[in-house]
Amino acid sequence: MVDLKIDLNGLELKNPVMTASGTFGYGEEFMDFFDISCLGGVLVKGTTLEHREGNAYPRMAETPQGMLNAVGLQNKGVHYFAEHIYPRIKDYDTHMLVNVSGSTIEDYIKTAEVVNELDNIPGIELNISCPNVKEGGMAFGTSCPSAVSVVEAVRQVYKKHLMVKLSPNVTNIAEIAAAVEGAGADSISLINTLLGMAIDAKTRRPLLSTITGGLSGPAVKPVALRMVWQVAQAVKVPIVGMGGIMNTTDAIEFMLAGASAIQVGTANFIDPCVTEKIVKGLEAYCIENGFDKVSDLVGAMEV
Amino acid sequence: MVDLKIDLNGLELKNPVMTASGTFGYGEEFMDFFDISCLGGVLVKGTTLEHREGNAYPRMAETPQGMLNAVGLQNKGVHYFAEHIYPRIKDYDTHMLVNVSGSTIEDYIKTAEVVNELDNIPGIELNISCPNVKEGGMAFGTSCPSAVSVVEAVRQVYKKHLMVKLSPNVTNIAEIAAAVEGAGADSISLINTLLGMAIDAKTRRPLLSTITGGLSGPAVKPVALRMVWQVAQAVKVPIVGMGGIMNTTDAIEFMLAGASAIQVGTANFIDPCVTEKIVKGLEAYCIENGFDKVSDLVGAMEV
Amino acid sequence: MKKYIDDFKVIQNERLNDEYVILTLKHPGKMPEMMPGQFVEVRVDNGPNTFLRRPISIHDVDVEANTMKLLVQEIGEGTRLMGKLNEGDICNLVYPLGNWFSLPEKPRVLLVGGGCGIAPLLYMGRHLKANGFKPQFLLGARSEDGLIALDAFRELGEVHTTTEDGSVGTKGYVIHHPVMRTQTPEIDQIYTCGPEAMMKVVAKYAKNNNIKCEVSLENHMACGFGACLCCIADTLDGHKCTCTDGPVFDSTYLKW
Amino acid sequence: MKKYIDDFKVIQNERLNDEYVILTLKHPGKMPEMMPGQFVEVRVDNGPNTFLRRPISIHDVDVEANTMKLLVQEIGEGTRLMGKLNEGDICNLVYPLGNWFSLPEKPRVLLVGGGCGIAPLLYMGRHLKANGFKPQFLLGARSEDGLIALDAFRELGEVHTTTEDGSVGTKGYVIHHPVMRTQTPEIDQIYTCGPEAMMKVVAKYAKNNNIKCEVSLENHMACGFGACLCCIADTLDGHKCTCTDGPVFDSTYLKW
Ligand SMILES: Cc1cc2nc3c(=O)[nH]c(=O)nc-3n(C[C@H](O)[C@H](O)[C@H](O)COP(=O)(O)OP(=O)(O)OC[C@H]3O[C@@H](n4cnc5c(N)ncnc54)[C@H](O)[C@@H]3O)c2cc1C
Ligand SMILES: Cc1cc2nc3c(=O)[nH]c(=O)nc-3n(C[C@H](O)[C@H](O)[C@H](O)COP(=O)(O)OP(=O)(O)OC[C@H]3O[C@@H](n4cnc5c(N)ncnc54)[C@H](O)[C@@H]3O)c2cc1C
Ligand SMILES: Cc1cc2nc3c(=O)[nH]c(=O)nc-3n(C[C@H](O)[C@H](O)[C@H](O)COP(=O)(O)O)c2cc1C
Ligand SMILES: Cc1cc2nc3c(=O)[nH]c(=O)nc-3n(C[C@H](O)[C@H](O)[C@H](O)COP(=O)(O)O)c2cc1C
Ligand code: FES
Ligand code: FES
Repeated sequence: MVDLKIDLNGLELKNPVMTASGTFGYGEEFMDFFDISCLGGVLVKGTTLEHREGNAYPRMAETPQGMLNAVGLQNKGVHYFAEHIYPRIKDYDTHMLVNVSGSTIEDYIKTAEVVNELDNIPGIELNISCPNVKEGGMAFGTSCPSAVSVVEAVRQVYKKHLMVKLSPNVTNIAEIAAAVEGAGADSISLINTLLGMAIDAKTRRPLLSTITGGLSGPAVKPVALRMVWQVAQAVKVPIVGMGGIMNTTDAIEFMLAGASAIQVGTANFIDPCVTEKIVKGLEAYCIENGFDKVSDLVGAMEV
Repeated sequence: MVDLKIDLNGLELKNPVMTASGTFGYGEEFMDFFDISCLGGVLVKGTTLEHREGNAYPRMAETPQGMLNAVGLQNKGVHYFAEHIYPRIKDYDTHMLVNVSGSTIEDYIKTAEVVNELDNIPGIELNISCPNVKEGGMAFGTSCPSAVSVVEAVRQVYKKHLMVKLSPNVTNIAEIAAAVEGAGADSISLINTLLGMAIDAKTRRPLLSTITGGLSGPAVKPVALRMVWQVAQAVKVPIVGMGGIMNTTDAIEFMLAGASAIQVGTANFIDPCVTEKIVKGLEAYCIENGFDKVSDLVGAMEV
Repeated sequence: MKKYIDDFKVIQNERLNDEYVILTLKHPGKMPEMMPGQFVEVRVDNGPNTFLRRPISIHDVDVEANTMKLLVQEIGEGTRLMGKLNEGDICNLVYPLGNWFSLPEKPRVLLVGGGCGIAPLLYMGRHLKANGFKPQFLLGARSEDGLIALDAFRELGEVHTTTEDGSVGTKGYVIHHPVMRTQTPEIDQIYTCGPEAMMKVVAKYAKNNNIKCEVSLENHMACGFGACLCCIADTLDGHKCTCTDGPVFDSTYLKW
Repeated sequence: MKKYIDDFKVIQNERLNDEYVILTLKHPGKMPEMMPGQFVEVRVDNGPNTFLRRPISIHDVDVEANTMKLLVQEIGEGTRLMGKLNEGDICNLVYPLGNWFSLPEKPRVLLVGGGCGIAPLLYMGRHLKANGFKPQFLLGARSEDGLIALDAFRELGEVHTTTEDGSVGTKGYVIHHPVMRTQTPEIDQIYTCGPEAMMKVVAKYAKNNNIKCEVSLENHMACGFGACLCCIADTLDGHKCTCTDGPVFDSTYLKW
């Protein structure tokens, strides 16, 4: 029997497999395909203080082994979430974490305060890295001082697990990770999407209404792996790795690079059962390779 | 008849299609496949002051729609180039530009001085963005002051066309482009490779001897296009775009985003004739779409 | 309606012309219920440029045989690869997705289609006929080549056609066909699917003539089942997902 | 030697076992000269994980028929897709690439191969025979299954075998075979291709016994024709490209 449990700085996960925010709805959309209680955790949609309509159509473009999205944090706001969605999902037998976004520090604080009161939400993922809205927090995530200011402010009011999600659109991700750790993050997740763009050569127009959007999928995996590895050298808090994970092998690569847990995003669109398969695949890998605990894989790359 | 000529700030190109440094040798390797005089230009291998052995094997890993390399500027040094290679390639009927790299500003200056004396080399591409060697210039390309210092220094001694190649591994590429323009660049090329990493889940080892390496190929195209577009808003000097160009359509996308010329890199490995095809493809596109001059495509994206 | 993910087997690939094929796919066991207007998400993973699934309408269903048909127009790499599927190949589907056309309240029904948008109308026609309606079809195309699968439609009701070049049927767009007359229109309900420009004209006609009109949108999709929020349509209630709140919308609900 | 890029047609796919196939490829016209030890770069572009070409040795050449053979071991997605090629399929090659084995100066020649490394030895054996030599082959594998294409080799010379499990031939590695004896060795020249560990042992044996030894390396390659500098081997003269200065090296030239 392999021990799949992961201790994420006090937050205990059944296993390292989580779903990435904005790619798994509130989990409900996937219940027809498999029982999501097999997962280590679910990051629900990016949630803001107020209702947001998001960006105009078109919001997505396919790219080589990846996709661009420009959803722009469409959501009904944290109060609606607390009243209408939370009651539906609060009894799922897995950690439901809320991905919190904002335009101002005030927004972040108020949203976190609301989520702090929801008993069955054991943590938030602070999204300081959304590239798809002018005030989507990406600016916060691209410099140390601003990242520190928002994390410190939320740390004041948020008492449970505080995961902070970093933007890959930076010169030095390790520096920002260390700053965020210093500001009180319990764990660090990365990467959010890379800022990209696509043009239709026939119409000579951009393929997204917002011109630029966020790149995800296997195309970004090498960059994501590198960043996870760099951050792993720079911080002590656990890391949650993501970016292009499509299967068990990819998940293992992130753990070897230093991630204690992983999130699967875009792959959910292509195979809605992929996360369940990865949970089973991790167990099989451990058995084949003689690991008693999946946590032994974390940072186990030999250099 | 379509006019394919491009005026690159005084350097006249037959057409916008060039080959990217480090992916086309000295052009000779491709002569069996097609006559390289059909090209707008050739960027020869990264050249340093001294001979460099480059990194240890293994130096490359395949990734989803891309590849990582860690060649590490293997070359025989600029003096060897001037004596032994230049005589062989100087009469090619296309612009042969030298990609100049260095570890110190002194290196860059001395290398540029040597190339400045070679009559048939009409320009250099200053590589302040190589991620594959500790002192490969990437540090120069990741902050405005250091980028400015190396470009200003080389501008003092180099009298012909000075193209500066930017690193994509930065928070704000437009800022660096503007700084480099201010320091005297005649044109700006981008992107060099994205810093990435690959791990073998079976052996639990990195796939490159250097652990991290440079990502190129279609996977990076959305990021490259976005950066070309951002830089096009920020500078007046012409832009040479690259990153994942595999065919005519890709080349057109870069031109629409604001590139006056393009470079093809990794695609040369898969189809050694690809650049010749793109030259023909651009002409066909212009005819079909009623453009008399290919230069009318530059920045022609409608937003 | 519960969603599934299954490997279907291609049992026929009928090529209609250079651009269109009809695939017949067999379910491995007992096929679940599917409604007209719903679609499937097809996995096409053997090309470097076909990363996401491709949404394709359910063209027809044979409950007895446990098969469904897809009408595919080859417009890019994904649909071209679908067009190359051979008998015996496996085709992985997420299905059935989206909402469906409602049954009409009044008897006189017109189904208006163009391009691959005719795909869901066949299954809807069959459904209407089974429910005692006498559907009429109005199918438009650029020229004769684009008018496909007419015989299948004729089995279900009267078929009107238009072509832009007049090579067959009425010359012009669907809106120019006499069945779309504005004085005392002879129809009570329209279902339409096809190019957006066509649907907009039809919806406007319906509105002006007080005819109920359901349109089926073909927005770009990343997932097809409500997880990504990429496929939104602009409605009176704001952004709605085409893949879960649609693809079928009452035309007056859309901000067109 | 001039390099070409051409579409070949697959005229046979002979499956040897679960792991190995031999593809026979026909040139569209008159095939240029190719030497034993050279390789081709195969384009495999119908998978999301097969971006670059795959280097494969020239296993055999039929000048009359304008065909060449490739022996492919399926170890990953690219080689598996090659294994699925059918008669009539197109296979795009960049070829012929690299240097080649030299002809021996003395008569007693041994060709030592393991795994897919036996591929270039067949063509070299044919070349040797045509030039009046009597090549001997020593082929090693884990077990009987791994010993393939023996009949083709037997047509060209004596074939010795080893298997790790002793299921066929001498039990052990190639180095344990009696033909590799150290007292008064009966060979003047060795050609070897296979797993690096095997080649290193063979090279060491050759060195200790003053036997000339050429090894053929299978380094990872991005281009195959000298443009990328990814495939380097560490030699007495520093880094050399396996694809242009190799794949064949004199074993004493390598820093092994
Ligand atoms: C609910 C729904 C039902 C559909 N039913 C059918 C059907 O029954 N039969 C059928 O042939 N097609 C149908 N489509 C359209 C089909 O999904 C697209 O044609 C297909 O995804 C294109 O994939 P591709 O790889 O061939 O082309 P791509 O290479 O992805 O695209 C080629 C070109 O078509 C454009 N394009 C891509 N997807 C769409 C889209 N969804 N709508 C409009 N333009 C697009 C691209 O921007 C590009 O210019 C349906 C779409 C939806 C959303
Ligand atoms: C000059 C030369 C000649 C060759 N001749 C033959 C031949 O005749 N027949 C044959 O079957 N193979 C030959 N090979 C090896 C062949 O190129 C690889 O097996 C193939 O590229 C693997 O591709 P893949 O997509 O199947 O595997 P991948 O999915 O790319 O890789 C699967 C596994 O194999 C490893 N791998 C990939 N490429 C190589 C390589 N070049 N060497 C060692 N390990 C590798 C990867 O790291 C990975 O662990 C030759 C290689 C070279 C350089
Ligand atoms: C359609 C879509 C919507 C997303 N929405 C959010 C979001 O609301 N908040 C967030 O932090 N990240 C969001 N992301 C980013 C993902 O959570 C993840 O960081 C990224 O997609 C990389 O992982 P992947 O390659 O596995 O998809 C979104 C990604 C996609 C594709
Ligand atoms: C094998 C390899 C070697 C490279 N060497 C250099 C180099 O010496 N100097 C340089 O400026 N860029 C070098 N590059 C980067 C390319 O010139 C180009 O910027 C990058 O590959 C992106 O373009 P592509 O996606 O078309 O390959 C190299 C790239 C590859 C793949
Ligand atoms: S396509 Fe993903 S929500 Fe509709
Ligand atoms: S493989 Fe590119 S130089 Fe050898």
